[in-house]
Amino acid sequence: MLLIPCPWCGPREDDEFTFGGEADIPRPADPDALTDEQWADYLFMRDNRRGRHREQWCHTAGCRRWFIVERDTVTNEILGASTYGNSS
Amino acid sequence: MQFYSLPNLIRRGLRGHRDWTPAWRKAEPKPSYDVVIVGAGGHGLATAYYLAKLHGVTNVAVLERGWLGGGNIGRNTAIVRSNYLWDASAHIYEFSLKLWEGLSQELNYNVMFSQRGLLNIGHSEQEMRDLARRVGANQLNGIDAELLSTHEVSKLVPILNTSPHTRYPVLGGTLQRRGGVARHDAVAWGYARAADALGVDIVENCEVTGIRTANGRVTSLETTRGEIRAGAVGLVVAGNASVLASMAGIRLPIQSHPLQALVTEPLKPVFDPVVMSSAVHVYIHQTDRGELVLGAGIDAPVSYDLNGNFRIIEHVLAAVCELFPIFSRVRMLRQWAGTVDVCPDASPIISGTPIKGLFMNCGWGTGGFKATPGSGWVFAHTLAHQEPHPLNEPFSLDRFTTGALIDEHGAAAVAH
Amino acid sequence: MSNPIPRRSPLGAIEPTQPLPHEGQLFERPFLTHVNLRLDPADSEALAAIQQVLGVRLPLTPNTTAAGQELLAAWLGPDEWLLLTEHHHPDSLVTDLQAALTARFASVVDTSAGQTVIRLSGPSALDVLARGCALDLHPSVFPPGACAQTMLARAQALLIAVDDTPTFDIIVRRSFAPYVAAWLKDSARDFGLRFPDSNAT
Amino acid sequence: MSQPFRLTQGGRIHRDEPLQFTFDGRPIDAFRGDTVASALLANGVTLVGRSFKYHRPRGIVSAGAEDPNAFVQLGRGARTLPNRLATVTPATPGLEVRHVNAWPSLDFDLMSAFGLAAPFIPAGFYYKTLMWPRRFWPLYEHFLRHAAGLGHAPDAPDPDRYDHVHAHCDVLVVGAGAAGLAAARAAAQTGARVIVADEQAKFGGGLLSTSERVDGLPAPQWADAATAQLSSASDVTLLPNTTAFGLYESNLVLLAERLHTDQPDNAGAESGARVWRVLPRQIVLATGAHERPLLFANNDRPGVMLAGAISTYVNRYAVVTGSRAVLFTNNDSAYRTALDLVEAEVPVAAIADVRVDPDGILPAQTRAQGIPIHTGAVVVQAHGRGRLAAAELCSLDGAPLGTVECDLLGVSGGFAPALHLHAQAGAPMTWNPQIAAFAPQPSHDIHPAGAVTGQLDLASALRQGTAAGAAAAAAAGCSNGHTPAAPQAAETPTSDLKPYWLPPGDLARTKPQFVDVHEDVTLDDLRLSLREGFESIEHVKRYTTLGMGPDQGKLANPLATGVIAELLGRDPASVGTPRHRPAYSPVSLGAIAGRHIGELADPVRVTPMQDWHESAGTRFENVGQWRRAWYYPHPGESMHEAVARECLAVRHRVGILDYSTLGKIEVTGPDAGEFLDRVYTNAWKRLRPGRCRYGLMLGKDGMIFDDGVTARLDHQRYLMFTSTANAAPVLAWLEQWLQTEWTDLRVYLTSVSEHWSNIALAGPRSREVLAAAGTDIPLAREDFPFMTFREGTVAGVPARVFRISFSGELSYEINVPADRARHVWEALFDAGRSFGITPYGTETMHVLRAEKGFIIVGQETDGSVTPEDVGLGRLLSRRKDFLGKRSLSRPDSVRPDRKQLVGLLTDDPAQVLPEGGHVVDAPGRRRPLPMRGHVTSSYFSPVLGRSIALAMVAGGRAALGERLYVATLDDDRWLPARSCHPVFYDPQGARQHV
Ligand SMILES: Cc1cc2nc3c(=O)[nH]c(=O)nc-3n(C[C@H](O)[C@H](O)[C@H](O)COP(=O)(O)OP(=O)(O)OC[C@H]3O[C@@H](n4cnc5c(N)ncnc54)[C@H](O)[C@@H]3O)c2cc1C
Ligand SMILES: NC(=O)c1ccc[n+]([C@@H]2O[C@H](COP(=O)([O-])OP(=O)(O)OC[C@H]3O[C@@H](n4cnc5c(N)ncnc54)[C@H](O)[C@@H]3O)[C@@H](O)[C@H]2O)c1
Ligand SMILES: Cc1cc2nc3c(=O)[nH]c(=O)nc-3n(C[C@H](O)[C@H](O)[C@H](O)COP(=O)(O)O)c2cc1C
Ligand SMILES: [Zn+2]
Repeated sequence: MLLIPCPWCGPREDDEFTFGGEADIPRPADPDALTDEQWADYLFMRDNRRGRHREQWCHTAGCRRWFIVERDTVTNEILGASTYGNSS
Repeated sequence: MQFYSLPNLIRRGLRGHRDWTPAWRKAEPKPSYDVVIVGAGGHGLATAYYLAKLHGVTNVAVLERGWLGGGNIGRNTAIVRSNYLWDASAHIYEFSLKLWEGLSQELNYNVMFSQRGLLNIGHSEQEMRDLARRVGANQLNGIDAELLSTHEVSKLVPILNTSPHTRYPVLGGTLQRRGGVARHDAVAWGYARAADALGVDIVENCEVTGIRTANGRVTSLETTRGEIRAGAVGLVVAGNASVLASMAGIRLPIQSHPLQALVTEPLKPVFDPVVMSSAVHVYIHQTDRGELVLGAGIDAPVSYDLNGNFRIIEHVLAAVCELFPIFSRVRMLRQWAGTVDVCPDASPIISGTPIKGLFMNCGWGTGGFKATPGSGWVFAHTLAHQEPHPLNEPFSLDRFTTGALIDEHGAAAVAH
Repeated sequence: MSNPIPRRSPLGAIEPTQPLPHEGQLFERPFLTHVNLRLDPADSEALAAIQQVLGVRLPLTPNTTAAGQELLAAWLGPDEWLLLTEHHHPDSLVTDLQAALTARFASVVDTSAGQTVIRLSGPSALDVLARGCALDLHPSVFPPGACAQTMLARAQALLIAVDDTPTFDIIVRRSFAPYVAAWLKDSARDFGLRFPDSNAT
Repeated sequence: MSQPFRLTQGGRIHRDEPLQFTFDGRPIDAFRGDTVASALLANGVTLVGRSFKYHRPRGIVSAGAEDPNAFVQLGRGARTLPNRLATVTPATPGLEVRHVNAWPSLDFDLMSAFGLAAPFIPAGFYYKTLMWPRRFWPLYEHFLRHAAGLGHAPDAPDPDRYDHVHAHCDVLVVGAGAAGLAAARAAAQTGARVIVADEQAKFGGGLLSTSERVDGLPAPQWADAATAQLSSASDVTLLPNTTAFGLYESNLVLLAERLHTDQPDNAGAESGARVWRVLPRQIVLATGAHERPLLFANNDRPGVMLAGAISTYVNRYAVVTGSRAVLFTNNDSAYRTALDLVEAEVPVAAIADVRVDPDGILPAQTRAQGIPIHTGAVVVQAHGRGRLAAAELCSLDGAPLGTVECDLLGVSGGFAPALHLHAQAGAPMTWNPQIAAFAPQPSHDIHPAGAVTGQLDLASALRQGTAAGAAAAAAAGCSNGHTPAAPQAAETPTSDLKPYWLPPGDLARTKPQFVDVHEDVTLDDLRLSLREGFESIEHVKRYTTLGMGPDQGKLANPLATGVIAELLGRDPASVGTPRHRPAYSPVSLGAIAGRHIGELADPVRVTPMQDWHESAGTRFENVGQWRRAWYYPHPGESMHEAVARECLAVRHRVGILDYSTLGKIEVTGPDAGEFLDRVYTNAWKRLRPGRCRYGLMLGKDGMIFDDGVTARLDHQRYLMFTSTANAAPVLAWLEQWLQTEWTDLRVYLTSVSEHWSNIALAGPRSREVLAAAGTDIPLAREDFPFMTFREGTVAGVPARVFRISFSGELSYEINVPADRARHVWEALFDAGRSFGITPYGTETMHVLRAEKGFIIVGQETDGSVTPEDVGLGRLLSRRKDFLGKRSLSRPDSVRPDRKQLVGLLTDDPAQVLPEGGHVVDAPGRRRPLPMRGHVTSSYFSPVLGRSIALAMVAGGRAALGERLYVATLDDDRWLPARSCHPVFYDPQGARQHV
């Protein structure tokens, strides 16, 4: 069981949250300008890193905010959490 | 290779079993191989075996970072079936199932493949529609499949709670009689022994730490036991697929998650078939030792941790106690997890890569045990000919570019 | 403002129910006004305007409430609050707030019919909740005035610590209310809690 | 006295509370405070079970949770408990205890024939044989299955109740022996919130079975006093009968508390259990140590016990477990047992000590009692058949030292820390050569104390416990400035243990020497495993099943590490132990499920009209957690008849549908239109207030994700409807875009799904019914045209009325606050009576929409379907970007032979196609037979008087009218049909515009 540190509500059990996958995969500004390969990269390809992993979480059963957590995917140790700039 | 048989067992038994020899050699890595397979799980070992057996490629090494069979092959719920929805999957899983049917004899190793039937139960109108669609597709693909009424389900597994008054009543099911389970560890050991006998070097405690390329072609592997040159490399490392691929600068459409399972104490036999319900995330069977083996769902976050989230176990066991009320007083003995490599379409990748000579076999996620023989067979073909067999052609990496996904979420359910 | 059509709570109460059945230790508080308010907490003019209407300052500290004479404001998120009152009719509260926020980026939505309040009170309230709520509700951590959105058994709920009896208000969505009530009753049964028949039953 | 092995005095049993239970039908006298095991031993019962594989006779070995043999079946029927340990089960009146693994009886077990075949069925024999003839495997397997297994599952549903509790504390103390009690005291006096859990019914652990003293009191008395003191402290929770079975990340500790274990009316030992999920700030691990067995031939004979257990039975239960004892040890602790036996007047015939020169105080005291001590000596073999009769001794170099008659053989191979929880959490452990076992390393929030650290004496346990309790409290932020003094006990200097793993030379090779008594894994099995290359401890485990039994090798694994190390000539630290996993002791599935079964299995979500539906005799359908009205049969009506009646009512008159489960989201803000433009495939900014539009939402992959109508409430507000199942996913999806990508958009989303109930009134007379129910909304066609909405009142209740239609008829979807929805429903129903209003459910809704060719997300679509595929390409805006758009131009998305939505008309109009049935060009027996697609929806259409179906068919749209066949699950039946345009009824859409 992970204790996810919601930047607003503090640490809560992970069943209050939705996992949103890898962070920092912005939607391309002009998708039409991309090749199929580049688009596939955006859609599907992931680092899936062993170790430090930046990822999105939403405090679904709480404040409904999305935020970023940094976590070690081997030990599950939480290394930090941050908010999305304008969303607060 | 020492032949395994009852007379031999008795003969050696009379001499105190002193003259059995290792099932496979503890090979030292050579500097160079024609083909190097990374990962001594079921798929990797099967690949090596078929390479040597069917394609005459015997200068082969299988590199394993830990002890052979310690990955998902050693921690899965051992369910074997072929009742997948889409043609591409149906064909490869059915091909695999046929190989299972003669595997013990082929390997001279009893993998205890037990076709005790596999029952999928449905709990909603939509689920019954989906099950009917799948049974229909299976039948036209030549796979045995039957649609069952609630009553027939109940006759097959009388201890199942088929009362209409439960929260999610059983509305019916499907049965694949040729489905069942196998003794998972034996599969790894059997393939290892047979591959070894054909000259394959199985190198344990040898972790691959880097992949070297030149001119767009793979040349060698860096390992904890030195550099090993390779004509071709097959990465068959399940949950660690992305890690290995990244060593060659390749990103994969894969996320790794813990998938959990548990066993209970042994009981006298209470039911025979494997029972699966994707709606309430239960799959359960009773092993020959008498324990109930249960699978659970995957943890949502990406993780390589081998414990898993206990809450998933709570949910699964609540569903189990609803479905099998008499199991409430049976006790959980042990719980564990494995790292599964999940593709967006719940189908595997058996494919070449942008790097010449480098091939991937991964993405089997929650359900690759059953594919072990077939996957090894087609991957051996792919490595030997440097191009896919028709059976694995649809499972190429570029389907993610073209969009030709093979979405098996329905049939793959959560797992197995 | 009077409304001729009686309202029905998800737990079976029918208006009018004066006085609210405040006896017992587990009961529904039906027909309160619930308004969901969204605005930018950096918009100090909006905050001031709201304070004008409500007589309370919106709590900006996460997981706290602010109680005024007639109304309680609970923090739901950095730009989201629940206003809870038995003194204002939803329509008028919404209208007043919308008027106060004209031309500002804000949202005022009546959710009164979509949720209800279940009150749990008594020395064993903590024990009852502990069976399905993972939060530490010990008064040293969750004193009166604290609130939290969380899971209660298999439903989402907003918990508000009301007093140090202890008393909790549990706010749940309408369609989950029967489940939560049944769950609470089943939990409470081991502690001998009293519940009135018509409510939370 | 009927208990020949009960001492006349002493022990912690209540002699004034005698009781009786049965073992295999035979009455057993006991006292309250006994365990089943202690009572059996008091009654002279030494054979309690048969082994798993060879069915050898087995007796009680230990006095605790580590026992490998004492598995019994408790109670019967629904209340039976399989595989419970007699050593931890309290004796209760009337309890029925039975053996588990013998047939026909425990004394005469036919299956013990397996023992004769033992030389030929070593570890892993089944991998090497049973392969021929191939078709015989099911037969072999049948036989194996019936020979395996232990106890029996209950034969009826569990009548007991289970529960979960969440708990938080500063310090959790696991284990309430000397170390745990001392730790709890030290932590509690700082004011910390403390929870103490111990597996046993009484706190005290080893204190309850030792003759030592603490702070001048006999140890058990001190334990009682310490427990009493703790129980009166505030914020201290004491949990006896509670096993900590798992330690997970975030320091989540799972405890299983057995309830009501002492109540006489319970046929079983448990009448329920409670799982505690504890999130402590700090953990004190005071779980003690398990005594390690020793290898010699026939070391599994009943009568061979752990030395410490012998002492426990004497001191705690006043039971002597034999009448003449031999002890075999490699450390000092067995000497305490010798002294205890002497005290209990059981002669100790000999002690074999592996060490050449045991010079501690205890050996000296023992020697002083005149007990013969053989040093540098070992037991090589136990003699006796059903029960131990003698022990054969020899010197370490193999010289015989004679055979000593005895019926009790106490063994002690040293102690292995019970570090299971620590290891589960992956906290570090190291090999401690002093005790020849692994010991836990403290980690920053786990504090080991007492025997678990490898310090085995009482004084150390008290000292370490006190220090650990204080340190844990301080680390949790609790301190009152002073560290309490540790309770005092006499220091007992001991001499070192001498590791002893393998019997010398080739002694007793022909007789089995069990490493894992439960799994019947012998030393020879380990040798075979290593010989065949299964060398890693994990391979040994899997090949031999070492430690895989219900005892999880608590005794076997620490022994195996040493044995394997010696066989391989390696350092035990490099051999390691098999990975530790939850559960430390098994936990019932019911307890883990808690109360999430039966009524509370999963929330049942219902609409405000539920009572009305129920009283109308409705049949319900589960849709996710929702319970929805499916159809409303009249008495005697079949589903088919009811649905036909409902359909016709809507087509010809008027029907009323409870559609409250739809998701509803208010989208507010200056950028709401822009936002909708991005998430829907079609355009929204120019939709005029008061108007509605149908929208399609795609995933990033271009596949249909959800659909529904959205209305523009006013300039800055839209109301979006989502499908029932997608209400939560759509909201989460939208929030994610707003919060993580489009943070510049000024849009708020608020779910109003539950505030507004939705009642659909559909059919040619619906306008009249709505008028009759009373509304201030002008209803004339020009005033309130199709695809618009109006606010007003309906039946006196404020309402938002949408003129949209999922049936193709004139239709109003009336949204009213849920607290008055029931009133509006009834008002509409009353007003509709004279128009023949008919309630209809989801089934009729599905038929009506299929007649119109409207898709249902999740039925026509399955995650692989684009808008073009279902003929909704016109909804794809070319002028703007939207989520998923780019994916629609990938090569596979534009393939001409994609599956497309078509209608199917069977040749036989009465024939309803099977849903899920596959479409082929030509029937045949060839397999695989190429499939063109499948039937997604299929009904009998009452208004058309024939069957209709929707299907996804490859290249179907370009070939409308083609001849196709649909497979049934009956090989020989193929249903011929023709494809057609998927709108079967009113293709011009005239009816909804009236
Ligand atoms: C709990 C659970 C239940 C499951 N149930 C079922 C089921 O019922 N039916 C079913 O069909 N499937 C099931 N599966 C899935 C199935 O186990 C896997 O899909 C399949 O075993 C994966 O293939 P494999 O055996 O080759 O993988 P693995 O056994 O995981 O082999 C991969 C190997 O690669 C090695 N490796 C990794 N990195 C390196 C490196 N850098 N260098 C060298 N070696 C490396 C690993 O150590 C490992 O041994 C289940 C999985 C789990 C976890
Ligand atoms: N003779 C020896 O050399 C020897 C060896 C070991 C212990 N001891 C004696 O034992 C005492 C040491 O005290 P201690 O407190 O370390 O050990 P202990 O054995 O007295 O107490 C350990 C307690 O932990 C409980 N426990 C273990 N695992 C548990 C779990 N998972 N969940 C719940 N409870 C669990 C046990 O029931 C037991 O009561 C001293 O008296 C010492 O002399 C002696
Ligand atoms: C099909 C199957 C059956 C198992 N049965 C048992 C069992 O009877 N006893 C046991 O202790 N473990 C059993 N295990 C679990 C293994 O002991 C082990 O936990 C699992 O393979 C994962 O390895 P790990 O715990 O070393 O990580 C079983 C595992 C599988 C896959
Ligand atoms: Zn939060």
